[in-house]
Amino acid sequence: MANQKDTLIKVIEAASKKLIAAENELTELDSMGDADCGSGVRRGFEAVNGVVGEFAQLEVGDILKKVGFTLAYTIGGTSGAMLGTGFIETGKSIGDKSNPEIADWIKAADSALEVIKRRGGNTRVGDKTLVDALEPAVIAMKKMLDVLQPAEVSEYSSDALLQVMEAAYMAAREGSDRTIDMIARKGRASYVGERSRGNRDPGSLIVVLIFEAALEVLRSYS
Amino acid sequence: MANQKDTLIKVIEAASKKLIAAENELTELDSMGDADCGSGVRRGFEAVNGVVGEFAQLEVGDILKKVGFTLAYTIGGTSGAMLGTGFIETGKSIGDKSNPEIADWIKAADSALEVIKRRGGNTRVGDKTLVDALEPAVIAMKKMLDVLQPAEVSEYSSDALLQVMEAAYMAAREGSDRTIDMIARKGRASYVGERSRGNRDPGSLIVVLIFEAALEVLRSYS
Amino acid sequence: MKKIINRPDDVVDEMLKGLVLSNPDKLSAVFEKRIIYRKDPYLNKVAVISGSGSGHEPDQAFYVGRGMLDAACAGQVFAAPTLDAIVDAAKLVDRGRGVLFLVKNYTGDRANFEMASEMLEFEGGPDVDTVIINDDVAVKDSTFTAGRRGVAGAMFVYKIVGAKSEEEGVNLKSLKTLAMEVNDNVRSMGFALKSCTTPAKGSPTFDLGPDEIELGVGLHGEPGRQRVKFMPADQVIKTITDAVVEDLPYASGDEVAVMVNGLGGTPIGELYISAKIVHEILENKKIKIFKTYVNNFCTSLDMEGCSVSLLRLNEEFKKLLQSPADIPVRYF
Amino acid sequence: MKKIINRPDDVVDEMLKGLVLSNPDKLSAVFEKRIIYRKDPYLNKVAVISGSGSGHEPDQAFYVGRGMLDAACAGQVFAAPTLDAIVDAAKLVDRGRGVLFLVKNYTGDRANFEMASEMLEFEGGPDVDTVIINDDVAVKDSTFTAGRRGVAGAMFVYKIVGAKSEEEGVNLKSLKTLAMEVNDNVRSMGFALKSCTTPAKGSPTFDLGPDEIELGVGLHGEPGRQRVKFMPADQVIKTITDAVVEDLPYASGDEVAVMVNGLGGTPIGELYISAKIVHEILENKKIKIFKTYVNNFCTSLDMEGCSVSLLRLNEEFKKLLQSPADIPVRYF
Ligand SMILES: Nc1ncnc2c1ncn2[C@@H]1O[C@H](COP(=O)(O)OP(=O)(O)O)[C@@H](O)[C@H]1O
Ligand SMILES: Nc1ncnc2c1ncn2[C@@H]1O[C@H](COP(=O)(O)OP(=O)(O)O)[C@@H](O)[C@H]1O
Ligand SMILES: [Mg+2]
Ligand SMILES: [Mg+2]
Ligand SMILES: [Mg+2]
Ligand SMILES: [Mg+2]
Repeated sequence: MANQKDTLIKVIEAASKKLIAAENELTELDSMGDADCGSGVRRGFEAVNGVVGEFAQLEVGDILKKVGFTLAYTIGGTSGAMLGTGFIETGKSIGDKSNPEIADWIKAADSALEVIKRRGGNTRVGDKTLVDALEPAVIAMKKMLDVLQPAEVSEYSSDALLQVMEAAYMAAREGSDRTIDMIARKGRASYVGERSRGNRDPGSLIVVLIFEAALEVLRSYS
Repeated sequence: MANQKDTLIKVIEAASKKLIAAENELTELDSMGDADCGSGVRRGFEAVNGVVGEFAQLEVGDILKKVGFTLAYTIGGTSGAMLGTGFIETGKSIGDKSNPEIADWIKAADSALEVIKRRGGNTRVGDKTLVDALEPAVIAMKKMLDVLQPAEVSEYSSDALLQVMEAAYMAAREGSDRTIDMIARKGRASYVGERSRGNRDPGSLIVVLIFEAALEVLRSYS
Repeated sequence: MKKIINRPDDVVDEMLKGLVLSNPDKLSAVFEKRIIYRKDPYLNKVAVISGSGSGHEPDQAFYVGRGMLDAACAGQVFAAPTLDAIVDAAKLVDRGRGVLFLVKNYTGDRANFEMASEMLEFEGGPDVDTVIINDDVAVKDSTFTAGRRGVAGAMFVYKIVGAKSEEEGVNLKSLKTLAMEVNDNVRSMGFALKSCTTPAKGSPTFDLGPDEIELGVGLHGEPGRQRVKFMPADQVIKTITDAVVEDLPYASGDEVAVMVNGLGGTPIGELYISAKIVHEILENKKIKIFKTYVNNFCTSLDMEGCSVSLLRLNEEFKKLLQSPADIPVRYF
Repeated sequence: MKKIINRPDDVVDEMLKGLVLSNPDKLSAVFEKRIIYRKDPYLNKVAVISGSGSGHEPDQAFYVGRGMLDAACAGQVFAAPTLDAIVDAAKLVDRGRGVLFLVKNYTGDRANFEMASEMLEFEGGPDVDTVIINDDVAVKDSTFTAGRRGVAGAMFVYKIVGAKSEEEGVNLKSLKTLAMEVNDNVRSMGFALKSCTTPAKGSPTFDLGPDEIELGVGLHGEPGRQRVKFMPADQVIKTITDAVVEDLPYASGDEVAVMVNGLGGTPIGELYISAKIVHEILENKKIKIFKTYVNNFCTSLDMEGCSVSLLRLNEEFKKLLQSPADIPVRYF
């Protein structure tokens, strides 16, 4: 099977493709906000596509940071800050490990989540933001890690990773679905109060699509 | 039969009523211009209604001037200047005659026409303005005067006046109809060139309605 | 029709009240006649008056103040001011040196200013003279027609003439000559993406399809000369700027002031995009830009679109353009 | 969608180019980062920077100049500026006395300015501090939410803080205190007759029926709190002005500055009608008006509607408001 770096690059490419294609859907979902989420995310991942060529020279952690800074520098807005923070913190946590263990990945996701929540002004589950997809995904990954046999996770195994990713994706998806009925308490959609109910939070869809991309790449190996 | 002053007041009241009621039609017709003709004329004749009470104290010529200044002071725009000029000049020409002869009325209309044309920057028949209704009306009145027996017009006769007014009204009406197919060469509608064709000139309709009001009042006597 | 107004008939009066209330140190008014005039006492200068229908805000009334207009006569929306108001305004601001009327070339405005002038002459009132402004290249000039309209380029005339009128010893005749000279060097053209809605009519004066624009519109919701397919900014700004440049014509080596004037409903950001394009076009033609004005200067209610005006400069025009004017809108 | 633009993605860059080309004596830019900064050399003052998404013209970039902002960071339409631009701008305009960020309270703006601050601290860059502006009374404040937004009242903060920053000996800490004090005394609320169309989306962000208005809209086409039936100007301006007055509250005897801010697509005439109504309401409440600002100050593209802001004044605020600012739009 492919090494982790190649897998990561494939995931990033797959996620870019999905998110660029989702421009109009994200714009529509952001219309209780200010309708800029789709074009911002599209711009950001187009820029990521533009730097994929540099990844060959970089280690896993630095690739993640590069993706994060590219997004933060080109999107702007809340989604730029949050996606940027997410990838940068994940990269920082992975550090210079060239072959991180599953537990390292989960720890990295967890610390990214924490910084995102702080950056958002103590965002919590239920505020109708991307945290509603990301936090359940992180929790599901942790739980799956507990369920798996130590042997399976003792070192990097694409099979175990697939199971972890499946759990994460399902949890993100369900978390995103729950945002539909929520009233926004953070972000621009919060200003409309009760009227924010009924629409999925666009940021939560971004999280779902990134996990979906990862899952599809991993599945293609098995 | 009524004296000339009472007749004039009735004509003014009847014309006011018609022109106020024509607000929307004038506005629509002015939409190759700037769509303000209807509200201006309505405002002007509402103001005239407001000063009708003062007419009892005034002679014929001064009533006409009062109407003219009232229109000029409240309408503004081209129609304000032209209608104002029309009534003021008519009043000036009548002067202090309390019982003008038919020939005096026609002379007054003729001199009003001349000043209007000068005021418009040498407006000519065919320019698609109110002159297209007014000039034929004045010509028709002159012709009718020639046709009538000297005896009939030697002094003020409501019957002769009725015939004169019928001729004037018909000529104004036909002149106004001819504006429909014209390209405007004066006024705001002229800026659109070929596209001004197809609409009646609103100012010409004003002239028609004033003559129509006069005619109806005169007919009510016979 | 949704507008921030009360009764359509009160729109102009309430707006002028708001203007004077917001500029208590600068402006006085005779509200019944819709005359706005300078509050600061001044002596011994030729008075400068302009006037036209309302709906072009910030035209006329908003340019009253030291260094620009001494009084403005506002008509109803798109209707020339009435002659009595013009007469009263002239008497009000005359200081014995005469009054110059700056009038955009529309039949209604000309007729009312002309009647007012005749009345003042008859009454032995102040000396008055009139300069007609006609900068719009969209209308072909001819003695058989009403001739070219006056549009946003008029602001350059107000500014330069107003500044000059403050200088010592300037008389009515020389001020008139200057006004005509400015008018001779200014040209404009505009286009609309959407017509305007007058309060009285309540619906747009003309309808444009979702992919149409109207070239050569005037300031009153009069439709333009030509309806064309929608074009990107680069193309439409080039079309109108080229028409302006070729009309005078402005030539390589000329120095100009540029005005990009919003028609009322167009966001300021789009006006600056347009300004960028004008700069590039003129740079290509080696026409030097001395100063650029970008804003809503002379609008048509909520019309969407803009106009481009050029003024060919000499040293005197440059000096007079630069001198500050103490007006409610301090663009100048 | 009909706009005077080329490609939607180029809107902000082309507009900023136009702004700098039109103000060659006043402004410099780092176009790749969308940073606009003062051209005149200055020394020994605390630098003041603001930034936010574009689409609010003439917000931020148009207020750069002596006496107001030293730099502005423009984001894409309605998207907060990126942290790298903020970092670069701070380094560019710092004169060794530190940098104050004036940030309207939106999650995206806060997050990006916060990330930039952390980065500057990490790099040992200039001292920076941030004041969050949140004047919009349409949003109820709470620690569980994003809190009140910053809207047009921010212009008062820029103006007063910018003027103060030019005075000798003013340091970062005292400037921050002043900025917070201004923010504590300013309140705003707006309403829309029509939503805006972003170049990216191409259709209005929200739909309003022909007889509906939206109360409490934000600056980004976010719908407001409440949709109500259309009302005449007297009533709707009273509704929002009363909400503003009651929030602080402003009391009889207070002296205030008033801002009537157009949202981009509303003609200036209607803003002055609104100003008249505000004057009458405040006179009734015996709140004294020191100065009135009426124009497009902080818009939402082509949104139709306006906002009303009040600032409670003290002697220092009055002095600082009055001192002229040398900015592209010289409203102040
Ligand atoms: N306080 C917050 N914490 C975390 N995520 C947030 C927060 N506020 C908003 N978001 C996310 O940002 C998304 C919107 O992104 P974007 O459109 O770029 O924001 P904006 O236009 O409001 O700056 C929302 O869908 C939501 O998921
Ligand atoms: N040069 C002219 N001479 C005579 N009448 C004119 C002239 N120009 C326009 N008019 C008349 O004025 C009418 C329009 O009046 P109004 O709407 O008040 O004018 P505007 O809005 O152009 O000032 C036209 O229908 C036409 O009959
Ligand atoms: Mg958004
Ligand atoms: Mg008209
Ligand atoms: Mg008119
Ligand atoms: Mg945004």
